[in-house]
Amino acid sequence: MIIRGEDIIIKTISRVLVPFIQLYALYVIMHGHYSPGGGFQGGVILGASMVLLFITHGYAEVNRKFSENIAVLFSSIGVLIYSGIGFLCLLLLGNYLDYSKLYKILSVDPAHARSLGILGVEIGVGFAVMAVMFSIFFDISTGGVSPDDEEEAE
Amino acid sequence: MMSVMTIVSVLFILGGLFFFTTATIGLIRFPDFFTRLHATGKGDTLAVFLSLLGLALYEGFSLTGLKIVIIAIFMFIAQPTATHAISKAGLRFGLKPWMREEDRK
Amino acid sequence: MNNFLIVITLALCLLVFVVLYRVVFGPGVFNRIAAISAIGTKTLVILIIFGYFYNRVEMFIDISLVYALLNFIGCVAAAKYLETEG
Amino acid sequence: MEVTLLVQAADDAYRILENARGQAVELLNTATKLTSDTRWMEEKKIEAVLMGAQKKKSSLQNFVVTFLMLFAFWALLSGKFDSFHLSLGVVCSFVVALLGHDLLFANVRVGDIRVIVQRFLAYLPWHVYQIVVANFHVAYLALSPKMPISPKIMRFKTKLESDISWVTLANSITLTPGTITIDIEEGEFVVHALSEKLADDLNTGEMEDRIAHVFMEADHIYIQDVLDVARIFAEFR
Repeated sequence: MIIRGEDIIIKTISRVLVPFIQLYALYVIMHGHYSPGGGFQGGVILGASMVLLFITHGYAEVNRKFSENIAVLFSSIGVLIYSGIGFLCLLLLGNYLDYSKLYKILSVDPAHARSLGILGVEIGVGFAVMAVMFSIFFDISTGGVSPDDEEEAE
Repeated sequence: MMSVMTIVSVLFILGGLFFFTTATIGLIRFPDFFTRLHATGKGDTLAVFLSLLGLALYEGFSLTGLKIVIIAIFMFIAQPTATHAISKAGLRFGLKPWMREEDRK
Repeated sequence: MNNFLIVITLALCLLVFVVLYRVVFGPGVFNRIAAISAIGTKTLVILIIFGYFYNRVEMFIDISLVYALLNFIGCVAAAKYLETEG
Repeated sequence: MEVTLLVQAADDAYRILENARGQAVELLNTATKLTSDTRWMEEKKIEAVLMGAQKKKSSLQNFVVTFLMLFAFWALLSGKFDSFHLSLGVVCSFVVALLGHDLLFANVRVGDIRVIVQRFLAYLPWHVYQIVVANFHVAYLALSPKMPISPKIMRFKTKLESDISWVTLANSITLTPGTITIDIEEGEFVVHALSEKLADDLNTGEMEDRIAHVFMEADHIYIQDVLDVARIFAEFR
Protein backbone atom coordinates (compact mmCIF):
# COMPACT_ATOMS: atom_id res chain seq x y z
CA MET A 1 0.00 0.00 0.00
CA ILE A 2 1.00 3.62 -0.34
CA ILE A 3 2.72 5.05 2.69
CA ARG A 4 1.49 8.64 2.71
CA GLY A 5 4.05 11.37 2.90
CA GLU A 6 7.05 9.38 1.72
CA ASP A 7 8.81 10.27 -1.49
CA ILE A 8 6.92 7.66 -3.42
CA ILE A 9 7.86 8.84 -6.91
CA ILE A 10 11.62 8.53 -6.61
CA LYS A 11 11.17 5.29 -4.71
CA THR A 12 8.98 3.67 -7.34
CA ILE A 13 11.07 4.79 -10.28
CA SER A 14 14.31 3.60 -8.73
CA ARG A 15 12.64 0.33 -7.75
CA VAL A 16 11.76 -0.29 -11.38
CA LEU A 17 15.10 0.90 -12.78
CA VAL A 18 17.54 -0.85 -10.43
CA PRO A 19 17.30 -4.40 -11.87
CA PHE A 20 17.84 -3.09 -15.39
CA ILE A 21 20.80 -0.97 -14.29
CA GLN A 22 22.34 -3.99 -12.60
CA LEU A 23 21.88 -6.13 -15.70
CA TYR A 24 23.40 -3.38 -17.81
CA ALA A 25 26.40 -3.26 -15.48
CA LEU A 26 26.87 -7.01 -15.84
CA TYR A 27 26.61 -6.58 -19.63
CA VAL A 28 29.38 -3.96 -19.51
CA ILE A 29 31.56 -6.32 -17.47
CA MET A 30 30.96 -9.37 -19.65
CA HIS A 31 31.43 -7.61 -22.99
CA GLY A 32 34.53 -5.75 -21.87
CA HIS A 33 36.70 -7.32 -24.54
CA TYR A 34 34.57 -6.14 -27.49
CA SER A 35 33.18 -2.80 -26.43
CA PRO A 36 34.40 -0.03 -24.15
CA GLY A 37 34.20 -0.53 -20.47
CA GLY A 38 35.12 -3.69 -18.73
CA GLY A 39 35.59 -4.56 -15.13
CA PHE A 40 36.15 -1.16 -13.62
CA GLN A 41 33.33 0.68 -15.39
CA GLY A 42 30.85 -2.12 -14.91
CA GLY A 43 31.78 -2.32 -11.25
CA VAL A 44 31.16 1.39 -10.87
CA ILE A 45 27.71 1.10 -12.45
CA LEU A 46 26.87 -1.88 -10.24
CA GLY A 47 27.99 0.08 -7.19
CA ALA A 48 25.98 3.09 -8.36
CA SER A 49 22.83 0.98 -8.62
CA MET A 50 23.39 -0.16 -5.04
CA VAL A 51 23.89 3.46 -3.99
CA LEU A 52 20.62 4.40 -5.71
CA LEU A 53 18.84 1.63 -3.80
CA PHE A 54 20.46 2.82 -0.57
CA ILE A 55 19.50 6.48 -0.91
CA THR A 56 15.94 5.74 -1.92
CA HIS A 57 15.02 2.70 0.18
CA GLY A 58 17.23 3.21 3.20
CA TYR A 59 19.64 1.09 5.15
CA ALA A 60 17.35 -1.80 6.13
CA GLU A 61 16.30 -2.73 2.59
CA VAL A 62 19.85 -2.80 1.26
CA ASN A 63 21.19 -4.63 4.30
CA ARG A 64 18.68 -7.40 3.64
CA LYS A 65 19.99 -7.90 0.11
CA PHE A 66 23.64 -7.02 0.30
CA SER A 67 25.09 -6.41 3.73
CA GLU A 68 28.42 -4.83 4.55
CA ASN A 69 30.00 -8.15 5.49
CA ILE A 70 29.13 -9.58 2.08
CA ALA A 71 30.62 -6.47 0.48
CA VAL A 72 33.91 -7.06 2.28
CA LEU A 73 33.80 -10.72 1.25
CA PHE A 74 33.14 -9.78 -2.38
CA SER A 75 36.02 -7.33 -2.52
CA SER A 76 38.37 -10.05 -1.28
CA ILE A 77 36.96 -12.59 -3.74
CA GLY A 78 37.39 -10.13 -6.61
CA VAL A 79 41.06 -9.55 -5.81
CA LEU A 80 41.50 -13.31 -5.37
CA ILE A 81 40.09 -14.03 -8.84
CA TYR A 82 42.30 -11.39 -10.42
CA SER A 83 45.52 -12.40 -8.72
CA GLY A 84 44.64 -16.09 -8.94
CA ILE A 85 44.46 -15.95 -12.74
CA GLY A 86 47.71 -14.00 -12.77
CA PHE A 87 49.53 -16.56 -10.64
CA LEU A 88 48.01 -19.41 -12.62
CA CYS A 89 49.74 -17.96 -15.67
CA LEU A 90 53.00 -17.84 -13.72
CA LEU A 91 52.58 -21.50 -12.77
CA LEU A 92 52.03 -22.36 -16.44
CA LEU A 93 55.51 -20.92 -17.22
CA GLY A 94 54.25 -17.59 -18.62
CA ASN A 95 54.47 -14.03 -17.41
CA TYR A 96 52.06 -12.62 -14.82
CA LEU A 97 48.64 -12.35 -16.54
CA ASP A 98 50.00 -13.96 -19.72
CA TYR A 99 46.57 -15.34 -20.65
CA SER A 100 47.57 -17.25 -23.73
CA LYS A 101 49.35 -19.82 -21.55
CA LEU A 102 45.95 -20.76 -20.11
CA TYR A 103 45.25 -22.91 -23.19
CA LYS A 104 47.22 -25.71 -21.52
CA ILE A 105 44.45 -26.30 -18.94
CA LEU A 106 41.39 -24.98 -20.81
CA SER A 107 41.75 -27.23 -23.88
CA VAL A 108 41.11 -24.41 -26.36
CA ASP A 109 43.41 -22.56 -28.75
CA PRO A 110 45.56 -19.70 -27.32
CA ALA A 111 43.52 -16.85 -28.80
CA HIS A 112 40.30 -18.12 -27.26
CA ALA A 113 42.09 -18.77 -23.98
CA ARG A 114 43.29 -15.16 -23.96
CA SER A 115 39.72 -13.92 -24.39
CA LEU A 116 38.47 -16.16 -21.56
CA GLY A 117 41.31 -15.05 -19.30
CA ILE A 118 40.48 -11.39 -19.90
CA LEU A 119 36.82 -12.14 -19.11
CA GLY A 120 37.80 -13.81 -15.81
CA VAL A 121 40.04 -10.93 -14.79
CA GLU A 122 37.32 -8.44 -15.62
CA ILE A 123 34.77 -10.30 -13.50
CA GLY A 124 37.22 -10.18 -10.61
CA VAL A 125 37.93 -6.47 -11.05
CA GLY A 126 34.20 -5.75 -11.36
CA PHE A 127 33.37 -7.54 -8.11
CA ALA A 128 36.19 -5.80 -6.26
CA VAL A 129 35.33 -2.32 -7.54
CA MET A 130 31.63 -2.76 -6.83
CA ALA A 131 32.18 -4.01 -3.29
CA VAL A 132 34.80 -1.38 -2.43
CA MET A 133 32.74 1.47 -3.85
CA PHE A 134 29.67 0.28 -2.00
CA SER A 135 31.48 -0.11 1.31
CA ILE A 136 33.05 3.36 0.95
CA PHE A 137 29.57 4.80 0.46
CA PHE A 138 28.30 2.71 3.35
CA ASP A 139 30.98 4.03 5.68
CA ILE A 140 30.48 7.65 4.65
CA SER A 141 26.72 7.57 4.98
CA THR A 142 26.58 5.74 8.31
CA GLY A 143 29.63 7.39 9.80
CA GLY A 144 31.55 4.11 10.00
CA VAL A 145 29.09 2.61 12.49
CA SER A 146 26.37 0.39 11.11
CA PRO A 147 22.94 0.76 12.76
CA ASP A 148 23.05 -2.91 13.82
CA ASP A 149 26.14 -2.29 15.94
CA GLU A 150 24.46 0.64 17.63
CA GLU A 151 21.46 -1.47 18.55
CA GLU A 152 23.70 -4.11 20.06
CA ALA A 153 25.63 -1.50 22.04
CA GLU A 154 22.41 -0.21 23.55
CA MET B 1 20.87 12.11 -53.20
CA MET B 2 19.30 12.00 -49.80
CA SER B 3 16.69 9.43 -49.00
CA VAL B 4 13.38 10.24 -47.32
CA MET B 5 14.57 8.68 -44.08
CA THR B 6 17.59 10.98 -43.92
CA ILE B 7 15.44 14.06 -44.48
CA VAL B 8 13.04 12.99 -41.74
CA SER B 9 15.91 12.35 -39.34
CA VAL B 10 17.43 15.75 -40.18
CA LEU B 11 14.09 17.36 -39.37
CA PHE B 12 13.89 15.50 -36.06
CA ILE B 13 17.42 16.51 -35.08
CA LEU B 14 16.75 20.14 -35.99
CA GLY B 15 13.61 20.05 -33.84
CA GLY B 16 15.65 18.65 -30.99
CA LEU B 17 18.21 21.43 -31.40
CA PHE B 18 15.44 24.06 -31.40
CA PHE B 19 13.99 22.77 -28.12
CA PHE B 20 17.46 22.48 -26.61
CA THR B 21 18.01 26.13 -27.49
CA THR B 22 14.72 27.30 -26.01
CA ALA B 23 15.30 25.24 -22.86
CA THR B 24 18.73 26.82 -22.46
CA ILE B 25 17.38 30.33 -23.01
CA GLY B 26 14.67 29.59 -20.47
CA LEU B 27 17.25 28.33 -18.02
CA ILE B 28 19.16 31.58 -18.35
CA ARG B 29 16.21 34.00 -18.49
CA PHE B 30 13.62 32.72 -16.04
CA PRO B 31 13.55 34.53 -12.70
CA ASP B 32 13.86 31.77 -10.09
CA PHE B 33 14.76 28.17 -9.45
CA PHE B 34 11.32 26.60 -9.90
CA THR B 35 10.55 28.40 -13.15
CA ARG B 36 13.97 27.37 -14.49
CA LEU B 37 13.07 23.77 -13.73
CA HIS B 38 10.06 24.21 -16.02
CA ALA B 39 12.48 24.92 -18.84
CA THR B 40 14.90 22.05 -18.22
CA GLY B 41 12.34 19.48 -17.14
CA LYS B 42 10.11 19.81 -20.19
CA GLY B 43 12.48 21.15 -22.82
CA ASP B 44 15.31 18.71 -22.37
CA THR B 45 13.02 15.69 -22.27
CA LEU B 46 11.44 16.35 -25.64
CA ALA B 47 14.71 17.63 -27.13
CA VAL B 48 16.64 14.49 -26.19
CA PHE B 49 13.75 12.35 -27.35
CA LEU B 50 13.59 14.06 -30.74
CA SER B 51 17.34 14.08 -31.37
CA LEU B 52 17.77 10.45 -30.36
CA LEU B 53 14.79 9.46 -32.50
CA GLY B 54 16.34 11.29 -35.43
CA LEU B 55 19.68 9.56 -34.92
CA ALA B 56 17.94 6.19 -34.60
CA LEU B 57 16.11 6.78 -37.90
CA TYR B 58 19.38 7.72 -39.55
CA GLU B 59 20.92 4.52 -38.24
CA GLY B 60 18.01 2.48 -39.57
CA PHE B 61 16.09 -0.38 -38.04
CA SER B 62 18.93 -2.32 -36.50
CA LEU B 63 19.92 -3.35 -32.99
CA THR B 64 21.88 -0.11 -32.63
CA GLY B 65 18.81 1.94 -33.48
CA LEU B 66 16.83 0.00 -30.87
CA LYS B 67 19.49 0.77 -28.29
CA ILE B 68 19.20 4.47 -29.04
CA VAL B 69 15.45 4.18 -28.54
CA ILE B 70 16.15 2.51 -25.16
CA ILE B 71 18.19 5.56 -24.12
CA ALA B 72 15.33 7.80 -25.25
CA ILE B 73 12.80 5.84 -23.18
CA PHE B 74 15.13 5.90 -20.20
CA MET B 75 15.47 9.68 -20.44
CA PHE B 76 11.69 9.93 -20.80
CA ILE B 77 11.31 8.21 -17.42
CA ALA B 78 14.32 9.64 -15.65
CA GLN B 79 14.21 13.32 -16.54
CA PRO B 80 10.85 14.17 -14.87
CA THR B 81 11.88 12.14 -11.85
CA ALA B 82 15.17 14.00 -11.51
CA THR B 83 13.31 17.30 -11.88
CA HIS B 84 10.91 16.23 -9.17
CA ALA B 85 13.79 15.21 -6.88
CA ILE B 86 15.62 18.53 -7.19
CA SER B 87 12.50 20.66 -6.87
CA LYS B 88 11.38 18.76 -3.80
CA ALA B 89 14.79 19.18 -2.19
CA GLY B 90 14.64 22.90 -3.00
CA LEU B 91 11.20 23.30 -1.44
CA ARG B 92 12.19 21.40 1.71
CA PHE B 93 15.43 23.38 1.87
CA GLY B 94 13.35 26.54 2.12
CA LEU B 95 13.60 28.22 -1.27
CA LYS B 96 10.76 30.70 -1.77
CA PRO B 97 9.08 30.65 -5.19
CA TRP B 98 9.26 33.89 -7.12
CA MET B 99 5.94 35.73 -7.49
CA ARG B 100 4.80 38.81 -9.37
CA GLU B 101 4.51 41.98 -7.25
CA GLU B 102 0.73 42.18 -7.51
CA ASP B 103 0.33 38.56 -6.45
CA ARG B 104 2.21 38.97 -3.21
CA LYS B 105 -0.48 41.07 -1.56
CA MET C 1 25.18 14.38 -43.52
CA ASN C 2 28.53 14.49 -41.76
CA ASN C 3 28.79 18.26 -42.15
CA PHE C 4 25.28 18.63 -40.80
CA LEU C 5 26.19 16.57 -37.74
CA ILE C 6 29.32 18.68 -37.20
CA VAL C 7 27.17 21.81 -37.19
CA ILE C 8 24.75 20.23 -34.71
CA THR C 9 27.63 19.23 -32.44
CA LEU C 10 29.09 22.74 -32.51
CA ALA C 11 25.69 24.24 -31.71
CA LEU C 12 25.24 21.86 -28.78
CA CYS C 13 28.73 22.72 -27.49
CA LEU C 14 27.81 26.40 -27.66
CA LEU C 15 24.65 25.67 -25.66
CA VAL C 16 26.74 23.83 -23.06
CA PHE C 17 28.86 26.95 -22.66
CA VAL C 18 25.72 29.05 -22.26
CA VAL C 19 24.44 26.70 -19.55
CA LEU C 20 27.87 26.89 -17.90
CA TYR C 21 26.92 30.46 -16.97
CA ARG C 22 24.27 29.06 -14.61
CA VAL C 23 26.75 26.57 -13.17
CA VAL C 24 29.29 29.27 -12.38
CA PHE C 25 27.10 32.21 -11.35
CA GLY C 26 23.78 30.52 -10.56
CA PRO C 27 22.64 31.67 -7.16
CA GLY C 28 22.56 28.74 -4.80
CA VAL C 29 23.47 25.12 -5.14
CA PHE C 30 20.11 23.99 -6.57
CA ASN C 31 20.46 26.10 -9.70
CA ARG C 32 23.87 24.57 -10.20
CA ILE C 33 22.56 21.01 -9.90
CA ALA C 34 19.76 21.72 -12.38
CA ALA C 35 22.23 23.26 -14.83
CA ILE C 36 24.66 20.34 -14.50
CA SER C 37 21.82 17.94 -15.21
CA ALA C 38 20.97 19.98 -18.32
CA ILE C 39 24.60 19.79 -19.45
CA GLY C 40 24.47 16.01 -19.00
CA THR C 41 21.52 15.65 -21.36
CA LYS C 42 23.28 17.67 -24.06
CA THR C 43 26.48 15.69 -23.58
CA LEU C 44 24.79 12.37 -24.13
CA VAL C 45 23.48 13.52 -27.52
CA ILE C 46 26.95 14.83 -28.43
CA LEU C 47 28.48 11.47 -27.48
CA ILE C 48 26.19 9.55 -29.84
CA ILE C 49 26.95 11.98 -32.68
CA PHE C 50 30.66 11.36 -32.06
CA GLY C 51 29.93 7.71 -32.68
CA TYR C 52 28.91 8.58 -36.26
CA PHE C 53 32.17 10.44 -36.83
CA TYR C 54 34.25 7.46 -35.75
CA ASN C 55 31.90 4.86 -37.30
CA ARG C 56 31.67 3.10 -33.94
CA VAL C 57 28.08 3.99 -32.96
CA GLU C 58 27.40 0.89 -30.86
CA MET C 59 30.46 1.65 -28.74
CA PHE C 60 29.49 5.26 -28.08
CA ILE C 61 25.91 4.27 -27.29
CA ASP C 62 27.15 2.27 -24.34
CA ILE C 63 29.13 5.24 -23.06
CA SER C 64 26.15 7.52 -23.56
CA LEU C 65 23.81 5.20 -21.67
CA VAL C 66 26.27 5.09 -18.78
CA TYR C 67 26.41 8.88 -18.87
CA ALA C 68 22.61 9.09 -18.69
CA LEU C 69 22.49 6.63 -15.78
CA LEU C 70 25.16 8.38 -13.75
CA ASN C 71 23.58 11.77 -14.49
CA PHE C 72 20.27 10.55 -13.08
CA ILE C 73 21.80 8.83 -10.05
CA GLY C 74 24.03 11.79 -9.28
CA CYS C 75 21.11 14.18 -9.52
CA VAL C 76 18.93 12.13 -7.17
CA ALA C 77 21.81 11.60 -4.74
CA ALA C 78 22.65 15.31 -4.59
CA ALA C 79 18.98 16.18 -4.08
CA LYS C 80 18.64 13.64 -1.29
CA TYR C 81 21.80 14.85 0.40
CA LEU C 82 20.70 18.49 0.36
CA GLU C 83 17.24 17.52 1.58
CA THR C 84 18.63 15.83 4.69
CA GLU C 85 21.30 18.44 5.36
CA GLY C 86 19.06 21.48 4.90
CA MET D 1 -64.55 20.93 25.28
CA GLU D 2 -64.50 19.58 21.86
CA VAL D 3 -61.71 21.92 21.00
CA THR D 4 -59.51 20.66 23.83
CA LEU D 5 -60.24 17.07 22.80
CA LEU D 6 -59.36 17.92 19.29
CA VAL D 7 -56.18 19.63 20.37
CA GLN D 8 -55.32 16.66 22.56
CA ALA D 9 -55.99 14.26 19.76
CA ALA D 10 -53.88 16.33 17.44
CA ASP D 11 -51.18 16.46 20.10
CA ASP D 12 -51.26 12.70 20.49
CA ALA D 13 -51.21 12.17 16.80
CA TYR D 14 -48.28 14.51 16.52
CA ARG D 15 -46.41 12.70 19.30
CA ILE D 16 -47.03 9.34 17.72
CA LEU D 17 -45.85 10.62 14.40
CA GLU D 18 -42.80 12.13 16.04
CA ASN D 19 -42.06 8.85 17.75
CA ALA D 20 -42.48 6.96 14.54
CA ARG D 21 -40.16 9.35 12.76
CA GLY D 22 -37.56 8.99 15.51
CA GLN D 23 -37.75 5.24 15.28
CA ALA D 24 -37.52 5.31 11.53
CA VAL D 25 -34.49 7.57 11.63
CA GLU D 26 -32.86 5.30 14.19
CA LEU D 27 -33.65 2.27 12.08
CA LEU D 28 -32.19 3.86 8.99
CA ASN D 29 -29.12 4.93 10.93
CA THR D 30 -28.57 1.37 12.07
CA ALA D 31 -29.13 0.20 8.55
CA THR D 32 -26.50 2.55 7.13
CA LYS D 33 -24.09 1.61 9.89
CA LEU D 34 -24.70 -2.04 9.10
CA THR D 35 -24.16 -1.52 5.39
CA SER D 36 -20.95 0.36 6.00
CA ASP D 37 -19.86 -2.30 8.50
CA THR D 38 -20.62 -5.11 6.11
CA ARG D 39 -18.93 -3.22 3.32
CA TRP D 40 -15.84 -2.78 5.46
CA MET D 41 -15.88 -6.45 6.40
CA GLU D 42 -16.37 -7.53 2.81
CA GLU D 43 -13.48 -5.35 1.72
CA LYS D 44 -11.31 -6.83 4.45
CA LYS D 45 -12.29 -10.32 3.43
CA ILE D 46 -11.57 -9.72 -0.26
CA GLU D 47 -8.30 -8.05 0.62
CA ALA D 48 -7.26 -10.97 2.82
CA VAL D 49 -8.16 -13.47 0.12
CA LEU D 50 -6.25 -11.50 -2.48
CA MET D 51 -3.26 -11.06 -0.21
CA GLY D 52 -3.13 -14.74 0.60
CA ALA D 53 -3.44 -15.73 -3.03
CA GLN D 54 -0.85 -13.19 -4.03
CA LYS D 55 1.66 -14.33 -1.43
CA LYS D 56 1.36 -17.94 -2.43
CA LYS D 57 1.98 -17.58 -6.12
CA SER D 58 3.65 -14.19 -6.30
CA SER D 59 7.19 -15.01 -5.25
CA LEU D 60 7.88 -17.64 -7.87
CA GLN D 61 5.84 -15.89 -10.56
CA ASN D 62 7.57 -12.58 -9.96
CA PHE D 63 10.90 -14.32 -10.19
CA VAL D 64 10.07 -15.98 -13.49
CA VAL D 65 8.62 -12.83 -15.06
CA THR D 66 11.56 -10.71 -13.89
CA PHE D 67 13.98 -13.27 -15.25
CA LEU D 68 12.30 -13.33 -18.66
CA MET D 69 12.17 -9.54 -18.91
CA LEU D 70 15.81 -9.22 -17.92
CA PHE D 71 16.85 -11.89 -20.37
CA ALA D 72 15.02 -10.11 -23.21
CA PHE D 73 16.78 -6.92 -22.22
CA TRP D 74 20.12 -8.76 -22.24
CA ALA D 75 19.50 -10.13 -25.73
CA LEU D 76 18.69 -6.62 -26.93
CA LEU D 77 21.84 -5.18 -25.37
CA SER D 78 24.23 -7.92 -26.32
CA GLY D 79 23.36 -8.49 -29.96
CA LYS D 80 25.46 -11.66 -29.96
CA PHE D 81 23.37 -14.78 -30.19
CA ASP D 82 25.97 -17.54 -29.91
CA SER D 83 25.66 -20.06 -27.11
CA PHE D 84 28.48 -18.65 -25.00
CA HIS D 85 27.01 -15.16 -24.69
CA LEU D 86 23.46 -16.43 -24.27
CA SER D 87 24.53 -18.66 -21.40
CA LEU D 88 26.33 -15.69 -19.83
CA GLY D 89 23.05 -13.80 -20.19
CA VAL D 90 21.11 -16.57 -18.50
CA VAL D 91 23.51 -16.58 -15.55
CA CYS D 92 23.52 -12.79 -15.20
CA SER D 93 19.73 -12.42 -15.45
CA PHE D 94 19.35 -15.25 -12.96
CA VAL D 95 21.60 -13.51 -10.42
CA VAL D 96 19.92 -10.13 -10.87
CA ALA D 97 16.43 -11.65 -10.72
CA LEU D 98 17.39 -13.50 -7.56
CA LEU D 99 18.53 -10.26 -5.95
CA GLY D 100 15.71 -8.08 -7.19
CA HIS D 101 12.59 -10.12 -7.87
CA ASP D 102 10.73 -8.23 -5.16
CA LEU D 103 11.75 -4.84 -6.57
CA LEU D 104 10.10 -4.86 -9.97
CA PHE D 105 6.74 -6.08 -8.73
CA ALA D 106 6.59 -4.77 -5.19
CA ASN D 107 3.03 -3.43 -5.05
CA VAL D 108 1.10 -5.12 -7.80
CA ARG D 109 -2.49 -4.12 -8.15
CA VAL D 110 -5.06 -6.59 -9.23
CA GLY D 111 -6.00 -6.00 -12.82
CA ASP D 112 -5.64 -7.40 -16.26
CA ILE D 113 -2.12 -6.52 -17.36
CA ARG D 114 -2.95 -6.78 -21.07
CA VAL D 115 -5.79 -4.28 -20.74
CA ILE D 116 -3.52 -1.91 -18.82
CA VAL D 117 -0.82 -2.08 -21.50
CA GLN D 118 -3.41 -1.53 -24.24
CA ARG D 119 -4.91 1.46 -22.47
CA PHE D 120 -1.48 2.86 -21.69
CA LEU D 121 -0.55 2.71 -25.37
CA ALA D 122 -3.81 4.46 -26.16
CA TYR D 123 -2.96 7.11 -23.55
CA LEU D 124 0.47 7.86 -25.03
CA PRO D 125 -0.57 9.89 -28.14
CA TRP D 126 -2.54 12.37 -26.05
CA HIS D 127 0.41 12.61 -23.68
CA VAL D 128 2.90 13.21 -26.51
CA TYR D 129 0.61 15.92 -27.86
CA GLN D 130 0.58 17.52 -24.41
CA ILE D 131 4.38 17.39 -24.25
CA VAL D 132 4.73 19.10 -27.62
CA VAL D 133 2.28 21.79 -26.55
CA ALA D 134 4.22 22.21 -23.30
CA ASN D 135 7.48 22.67 -25.16
CA PHE D 136 6.07 25.29 -27.51
CA HIS D 137 4.67 27.02 -24.43
CA VAL D 138 8.10 27.06 -22.77
CA ALA D 139 9.66 28.24 -26.03
CA TYR D 140 7.13 31.06 -26.28
CA LEU D 141 7.74 32.13 -22.69
CA ALA D 142 11.50 31.96 -23.00
CA LEU D 143 11.59 33.96 -26.23
CA SER D 144 8.94 36.58 -25.44
CA PRO D 145 10.55 39.79 -24.13
CA LYS D 146 8.00 40.53 -21.39
CA MET D 147 7.71 36.94 -20.14
CA PRO D 148 4.03 36.79 -19.13
CA ILE D 149 4.22 34.51 -16.11
CA SER D 150 2.74 34.77 -12.64
CA PRO D 151 3.77 31.60 -10.82
CA LYS D 152 1.79 30.15 -7.98
CA ILE D 153 1.84 27.01 -5.89
CA MET D 154 -1.32 24.95 -5.64
CA ARG D 155 -2.25 21.79 -3.78
CA PHE D 156 -4.80 19.15 -4.63
CA LYS D 157 -5.82 15.79 -3.38
CA THR D 158 -5.98 12.92 -5.80
CA LYS D 159 -8.42 10.05 -5.95
CA LEU D 160 -5.90 7.63 -7.44
CA GLU D 161 -4.92 4.68 -5.32
CA SER D 162 -1.90 2.71 -6.44
CA ASP D 163 1.65 4.01 -6.39
CA ILE D 164 2.34 3.36 -10.08
CA SER D 165 -0.61 5.56 -11.05
CA TRP D 166 0.64 8.25 -8.68
CA VAL D 167 4.01 8.15 -10.37
CA THR D 168 2.40 8.33 -13.81
CA LEU D 169 0.28 11.27 -12.72
CA ALA D 170 3.24 13.13 -11.22
CA ASN D 171 5.46 12.62 -14.25
CA SER D 172 2.61 13.54 -16.59
CA ILE D 173 2.03 16.75 -14.63
CA THR D 174 5.70 17.57 -14.94
CA LEU D 175 5.61 17.08 -18.69
CA THR D 176 2.36 18.95 -19.44
CA PRO D 177 2.25 22.71 -20.09
CA GLY D 178 3.25 25.01 -17.28
CA THR D 179 3.10 22.71 -14.30
CA ILE D 180 5.63 20.64 -12.37
CA THR D 181 5.08 18.37 -9.40
CA ILE D 182 7.21 19.59 -6.54
CA ASP D 183 6.24 17.37 -3.67
CA ILE D 184 3.71 14.93 -2.28
CA GLU D 185 2.80 15.80 1.29
CA GLU D 186 0.36 13.51 3.11
CA GLY D 187 -1.39 12.50 -0.07
CA GLU D 188 -1.55 16.04 -1.43
CA PHE D 189 0.20 16.92 -4.66
CA VAL D 190 2.08 20.20 -4.43
CA VAL D 191 2.22 21.65 -7.95
CA HIS D 192 4.07 24.72 -9.18
CA ALA D 193 2.11 26.34 -11.99
CA LEU D 194 3.32 29.14 -14.23
CA SER D 195 -0.03 30.93 -14.29
CA GLU D 196 -3.54 30.84 -12.90
CA LYS D 197 -5.08 29.52 -16.09
CA LEU D 198 -2.76 26.51 -16.30
CA ALA D 199 -3.51 25.62 -12.69
CA ASP D 200 -7.23 25.72 -13.48
CA ASP D 201 -6.63 23.44 -16.46
CA LEU D 202 -5.09 20.92 -14.10
CA ASN D 203 -7.94 21.27 -11.60
CA THR D 204 -10.50 20.06 -14.11
CA GLY D 205 -9.03 16.61 -13.52
CA GLU D 206 -9.02 15.42 -17.10
CA MET D 207 -5.58 13.89 -16.81
CA GLU D 208 -6.48 12.22 -13.52
CA ASP D 209 -9.52 10.62 -15.14
CA ARG D 210 -7.45 9.39 -18.04
CA ILE D 211 -4.85 7.83 -15.75
CA ALA D 212 -7.56 6.30 -13.59
CA HIS D 213 -8.95 4.78 -16.76
CA VAL D 214 -5.52 3.45 -17.77
CA PHE D 215 -4.89 1.70 -14.47
CA MET D 216 -8.47 0.45 -14.20
CA GLU D 217 -9.27 2.49 -11.13
CA ALA D 218 -12.41 4.05 -12.56
CA ASP D 219 -14.08 0.67 -12.62
CA HIS D 220 -14.88 0.52 -8.91
CA ILE D 221 -18.49 0.83 -7.84
CA TYR D 222 -18.91 1.59 -4.18
CA ILE D 223 -21.98 0.48 -2.28
CA GLN D 224 -22.38 3.97 -0.90
CA ASP D 225 -22.87 5.43 -4.34
CA VAL D 226 -25.56 2.92 -5.27
CA LEU D 227 -27.38 3.08 -1.96
CA ASP D 228 -27.70 6.83 -1.61
CA VAL D 229 -28.94 7.05 1.97
CA ALA D 230 -28.53 10.77 2.34
CA ARG D 231 -31.39 11.52 -0.03
CA ILE D 232 -33.86 9.39 1.97
CA PHE D 233 -32.92 11.27 5.12
CA ALA D 234 -33.50 14.57 3.45
CA GLU D 235 -37.02 13.45 2.53
CA PHE D 236 -37.77 12.66 6.17
CA ARG D 237 -36.59 15.92 7.62
